[in-house]
Amino acid sequence: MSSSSPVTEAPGAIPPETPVRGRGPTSGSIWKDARHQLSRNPVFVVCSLVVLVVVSWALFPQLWTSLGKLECDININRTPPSWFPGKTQPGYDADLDGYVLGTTTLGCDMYSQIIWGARPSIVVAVIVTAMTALVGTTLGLVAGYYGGWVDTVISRITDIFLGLPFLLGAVIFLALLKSQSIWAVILVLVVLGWTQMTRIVRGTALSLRDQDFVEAARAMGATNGRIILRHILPNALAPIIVLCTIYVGSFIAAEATLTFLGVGLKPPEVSWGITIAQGQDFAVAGFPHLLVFPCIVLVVTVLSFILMGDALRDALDPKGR
Amino acid sequence: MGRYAVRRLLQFIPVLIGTLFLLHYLTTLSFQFNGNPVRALFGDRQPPPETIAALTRAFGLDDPCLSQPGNPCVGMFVERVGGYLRGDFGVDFNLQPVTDLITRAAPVTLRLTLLAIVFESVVGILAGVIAGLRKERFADNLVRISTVLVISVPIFVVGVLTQIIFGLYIGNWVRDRTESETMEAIFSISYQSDHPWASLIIPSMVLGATSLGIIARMTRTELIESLRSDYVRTARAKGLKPTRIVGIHALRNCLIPVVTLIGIDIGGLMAGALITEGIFNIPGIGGLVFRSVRTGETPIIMAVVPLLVLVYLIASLLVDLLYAVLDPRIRYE
Amino acid sequence: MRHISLLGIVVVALTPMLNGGTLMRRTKKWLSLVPLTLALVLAGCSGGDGGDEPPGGGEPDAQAGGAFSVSSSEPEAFAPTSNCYSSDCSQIINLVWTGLLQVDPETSEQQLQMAESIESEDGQHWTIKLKDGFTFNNGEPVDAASFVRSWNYTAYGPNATQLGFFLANVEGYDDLQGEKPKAKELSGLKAADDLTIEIALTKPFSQLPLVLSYAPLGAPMAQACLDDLKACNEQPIGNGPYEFSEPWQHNETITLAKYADYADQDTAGLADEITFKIYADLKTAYRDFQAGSLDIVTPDPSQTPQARTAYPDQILEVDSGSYAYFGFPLYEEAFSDVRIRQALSMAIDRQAIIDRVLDGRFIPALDVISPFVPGSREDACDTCSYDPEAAKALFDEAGGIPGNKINIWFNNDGGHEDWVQAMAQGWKNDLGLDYEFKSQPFTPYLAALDTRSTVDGPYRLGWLPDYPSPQNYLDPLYGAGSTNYGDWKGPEHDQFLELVAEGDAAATVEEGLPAYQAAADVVLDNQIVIPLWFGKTFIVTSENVENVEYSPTNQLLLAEVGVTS
Amino acid sequence: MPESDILQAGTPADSKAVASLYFDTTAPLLDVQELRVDFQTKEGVAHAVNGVSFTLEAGRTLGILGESGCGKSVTAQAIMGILDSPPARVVGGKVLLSGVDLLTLNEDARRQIRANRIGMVFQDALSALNPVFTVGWQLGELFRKHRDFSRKQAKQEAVRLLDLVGIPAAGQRVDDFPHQFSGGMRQRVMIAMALALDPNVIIADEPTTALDVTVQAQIMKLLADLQAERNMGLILITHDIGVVADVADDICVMYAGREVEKADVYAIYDSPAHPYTQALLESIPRVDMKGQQLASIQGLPPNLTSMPSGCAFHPRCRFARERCREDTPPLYTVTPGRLSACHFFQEVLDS
Repeated sequence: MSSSSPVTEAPGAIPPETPVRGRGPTSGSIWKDARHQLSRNPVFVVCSLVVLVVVSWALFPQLWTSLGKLECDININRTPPSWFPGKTQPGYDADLDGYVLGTTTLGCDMYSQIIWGARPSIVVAVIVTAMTALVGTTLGLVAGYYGGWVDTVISRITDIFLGLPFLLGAVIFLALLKSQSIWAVILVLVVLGWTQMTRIVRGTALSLRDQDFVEAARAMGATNGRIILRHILPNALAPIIVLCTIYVGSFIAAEATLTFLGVGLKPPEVSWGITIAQGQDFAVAGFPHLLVFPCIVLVVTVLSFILMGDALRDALDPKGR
Repeated sequence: MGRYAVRRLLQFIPVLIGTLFLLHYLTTLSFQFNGNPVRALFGDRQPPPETIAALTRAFGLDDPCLSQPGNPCVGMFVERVGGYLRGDFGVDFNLQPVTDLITRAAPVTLRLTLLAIVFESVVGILAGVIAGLRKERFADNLVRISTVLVISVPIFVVGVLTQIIFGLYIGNWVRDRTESETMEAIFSISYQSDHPWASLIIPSMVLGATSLGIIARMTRTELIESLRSDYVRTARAKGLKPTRIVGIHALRNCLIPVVTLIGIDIGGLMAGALITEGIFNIPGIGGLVFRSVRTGETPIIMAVVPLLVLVYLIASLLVDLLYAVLDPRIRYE
Repeated sequence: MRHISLLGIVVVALTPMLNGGTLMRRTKKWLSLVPLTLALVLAGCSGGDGGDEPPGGGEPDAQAGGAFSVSSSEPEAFAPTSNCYSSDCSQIINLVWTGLLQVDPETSEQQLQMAESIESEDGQHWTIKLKDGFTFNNGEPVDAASFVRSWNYTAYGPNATQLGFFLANVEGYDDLQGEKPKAKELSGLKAADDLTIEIALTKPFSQLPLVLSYAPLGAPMAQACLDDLKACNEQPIGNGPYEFSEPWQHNETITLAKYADYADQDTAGLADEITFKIYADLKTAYRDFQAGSLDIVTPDPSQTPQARTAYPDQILEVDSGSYAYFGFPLYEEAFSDVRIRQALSMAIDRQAIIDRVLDGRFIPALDVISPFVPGSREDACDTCSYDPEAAKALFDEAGGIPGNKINIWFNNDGGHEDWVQAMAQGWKNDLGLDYEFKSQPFTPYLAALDTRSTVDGPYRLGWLPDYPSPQNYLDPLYGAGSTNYGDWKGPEHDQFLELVAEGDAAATVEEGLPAYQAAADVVLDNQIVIPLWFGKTFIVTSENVENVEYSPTNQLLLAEVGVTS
Repeated sequence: MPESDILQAGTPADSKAVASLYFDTTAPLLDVQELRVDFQTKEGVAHAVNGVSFTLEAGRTLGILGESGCGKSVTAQAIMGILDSPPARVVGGKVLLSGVDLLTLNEDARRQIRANRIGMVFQDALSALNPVFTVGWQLGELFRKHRDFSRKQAKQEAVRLLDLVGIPAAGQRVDDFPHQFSGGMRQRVMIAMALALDPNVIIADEPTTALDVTVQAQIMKLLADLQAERNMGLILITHDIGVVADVADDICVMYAGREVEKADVYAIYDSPAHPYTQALLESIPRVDMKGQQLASIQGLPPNLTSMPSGCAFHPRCRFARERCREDTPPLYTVTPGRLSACHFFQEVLDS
């Protein structure tokens, strides 16, 4: 688990080596109980609301701001909102109307930049998470269920990618790709991100493979494919879903970090990572609002996803009651 | 266990060769599609072709297959690996042997990693224990929220803020009040080669922050589970002191997955130091690789990254072996 | 981005900085090379703005002794010195080695150092007599052989030195090239006796002394150094006013102390010790400065506003001669209409971008020739001032751009994003033009430019002149040279070439100026490029040091820096 | 309380000696009076133990009988003072050990009572033993922490104890880990651990549940022998009425946190005075009733947070009438020393 990489880390709440406890066949009641428990968990409710709001920014930014994606005026750049505490640098102390969060390095409205920036950040995180889950689950199930040489090959390949330090790997891949579109970032994050999911699902599949209900299905002549899909997968689903919520959060942070390193998304795309990366140099040299607002949004969003994952895990873990 | 270790060690070979080839192919493709990085050394102006040729040759980038897009240059790869076996890892664009660069950078990164591991383990486990013992109370919530916070705030923000707060504000305050060079080094802005440990303390805290959060959360979860376990109840029935029950009986069991996590983290920390090293001007491995990626100094990428993979592999092997030591129920055949 | 100027070369090394570096990061010093053409082009180039520095020559009134520290980047190499190409590196070479001659910072006259005389009858055969009594740090005498040794090493192809081609006009150079060269030594180079060097060139070249004044090229090499280059690289053996007091601490520090046996008291340094602290990121260096552990620092551009507020009296800001512009792919139909090019130029609010995004570290370009050199004018470009209405009118008149969208090309590892975006945003606001960034690292970017067909939109380039002549802002950029990436050709181009040639043929620079200016007008009238701005260097000094000066050739004069108690 | 103060002052090594000064040897060995334990749950307060009283004399064995969830284990843990609180809380009653009320002692004093005076054998020895330490270490720990023995001495003691409980080759097995023992052997280790410091009382909580029948008998015999040999009081908690029959002197039947019948073992087996006891007895397979339908108790134990009104057993009771729904039956004295919490105990006796 690499400390530098937000992606490999945050999910570390569930360590790769943690043996996943085999559960009996999933009954509807686990999910029903979980739903019941979650709906009464204030943390989960608040976090879901945050996520909903952010997702609505990503889907319908126009609902939240009347300004276009890049309506900027560099003559008022880096100006903090009038209510913002602290001393302002001379020349940047204009008393702006209508800029509740001030302006960015390039003189765009910080508020609308944050709204518009949600889409790439969320799109990257969601697509990468989905792809990672797909690839990781498939390989993990196959490796864990079949074992033998299939497992060995998949595990060794996993080792190669796990051993590649996440950030360095991303920097290398993105530098070599030389394209820095949103798709390149997604591709690289998936290429480097599938390993953990694979290991965890493999562990689950491994522990489920020899359980009685699987043996029973096998005895009744079910094909391997059917056993994997109908018996193993449903039982592995809970940890996968929990991991996914954590992944979404950490991929949002990963996008920001890559952008900071200069290998992530690029203007004129608007993303939180770009806003933070563009603002952070100046932020620590006298323009704190450039960092404060986008960071708060980023942190609250990531936090919401991770806490949601936590709550989900607690709800799905029968031992936690 | 010996045979198990040997088998695992043997499995390193395909993984390492795989890593090397992956990197080789990526850098080859980059050369083929992006052009000769030597050219960029001279910027806008076109130097005489023989100069480019001489430099390209000196850097070992003169293989004709590099001008055939898509060609994986297997011959070149074999040659390279052969060179590695002879201890020849090539030179960088300043004609410095890559081995020199690594021997200079590795100890620094190693120190940083060590400090980070000590920091994240001690503080992380402590925070996790406090949270676990005070489940759902203030201390627990504080630890939970703050650990998620360090996980979710981008490391570069944490790093720069730490540098400014500790290095500049607190640092200036300290410098006004102490003559102690060690204290000054601890609160210095950047790495001081005269104080190779002290000046790495604060950077190591930044580096370890993310893992600290994970370790704390994991310790907490494991401890809560452990405290509910039968053997802790037995320990209580044995009339042991609470400190002993938690510190020996419960914690010893929780530590198994936590140690795993820390072990796997070693590899990640060494490379993950990239951003921390950049912020605190620490001349370590992360910066070296980052530079080489930017300039296209293939020999550095090709030597350092597999090295990091190797560190990761060794760390995870050690962890697995340690696992067996910590948990007597596990046996490796 | 590190702009590193070699004689005739702008080496833009890829940024070692984490955050992609920043525009014109290391533009501050022209190398010692600059003098080269100073003299070439003239005598009267009173330089850029030397400002009101103390009267020239000897020692200023700063006191001797003490120690100070300077921020630096990791140098490339010291053995051989000819692998040293960054300005930070040659800054150190200037202190540790003394070459044959230097160009006086104030008077721009050649000052002989190691050389007793440098003479040639025909400009092709040169005889250099050396002064006696100079020694290397290890006691070896600085003799003719030490220079010959250095240049032979530099020129030898397989040694792959960065500066080897500077000696391309020495007889026998070609025999030293290739994978298996025919010879190991330049046939045109001879140590006639201990103190006499004879150089034979392939053709007359009157500026040879100036080339040799470039420290990394002109530094002699001790035999002990050649015997063990590796050791010499770590603990260089020089002959200059300072020497390494401890081996090179890579990526950490380089500490220089005064060389006790330095024979020339006129050029000896003031401070006892100079420490170069090596940073990968300028931002850290500036914070170290804030914490009081550095004396001379170049802040990151983002730190400029804060530095201006915090240290208003400790800032040194000097024109650097660097020049930023956008070129047009003239082979593209969309940019073939001059009105489009003019409209784009006029829709850039240069002053606003400089003030708001670049923190006043540049001056708007109203000419393609920097005010740093003679011949620059303040009203050469009519279409380089911000005039959104006129721009829009012109743009519409020309029928706009097909698809109403352009691709903007620049390298993304030089910290150009912000201002390029500000510029592009201006186009969008004023011309309604959509844009997309085609940014990539420097290597593929140059490769794309080299094809002269891939790039399909305005492309960013920067220029750091090799010598302060208007000619250097013209011919290498639009001439038959290599950076005419836009493939400018046709009658106007021919006219341009003729005018430059006319200027080159003039007897003096002054006489050539009208021709150069006319050539510049051809460029501007046709808006072959969009001139953006000229750079300034910006350093902050602590109260611990005094007499921190730039030479008119834009070099920090470290040997003259004094330390206040 | 003076006792507790002095107990507190004692060091681990001499605590037993100090504490014993204040123990009244004439008082009953263990006298539990009206013990009440509540659990705080999300659904509300659960009264897990609802006024349990019993007395245990030295050398005697008390069997506590009941279905799972009836409060047996909670009672035992409340006596030991090892309940998790929260959620559990002792809300009333006394636990007198030789006259000293344990519930009023401070935590440190209680801690020293454990193992020194009351030992406990747990149900599932595999999970009750710490998996990562050797059994020798876990046994020795008692001596090292309570008696200040050296590691070497402690190990010798551990070997002696293992030998005592009948583990073959004790000298070698002492360095084995719990998972390396068979189920029966593990349970012997548990017993050794409970015995280690020579306690006056041993509480065995379902000591044989997870074992097969032959091993069960061995373990019960071991417990009985040791108890007789050392004249200890033994509390045997079980849901299996067959297990206690041979060993126990007295039986206390619990239902829904209350004792419903208390009597000596012969009386109970002879003629139960409570319908629940009766039902329990009927549910054991007996050789002499081979071929007949085996009776089982209808329904489930009640939810502790919403106890039925009146007699908690009435929804499952075949003798239940209107009165049972309204009046909570007190403990009627059936015969001297024999108690039953049933309004209609006579009817039950007669049936």
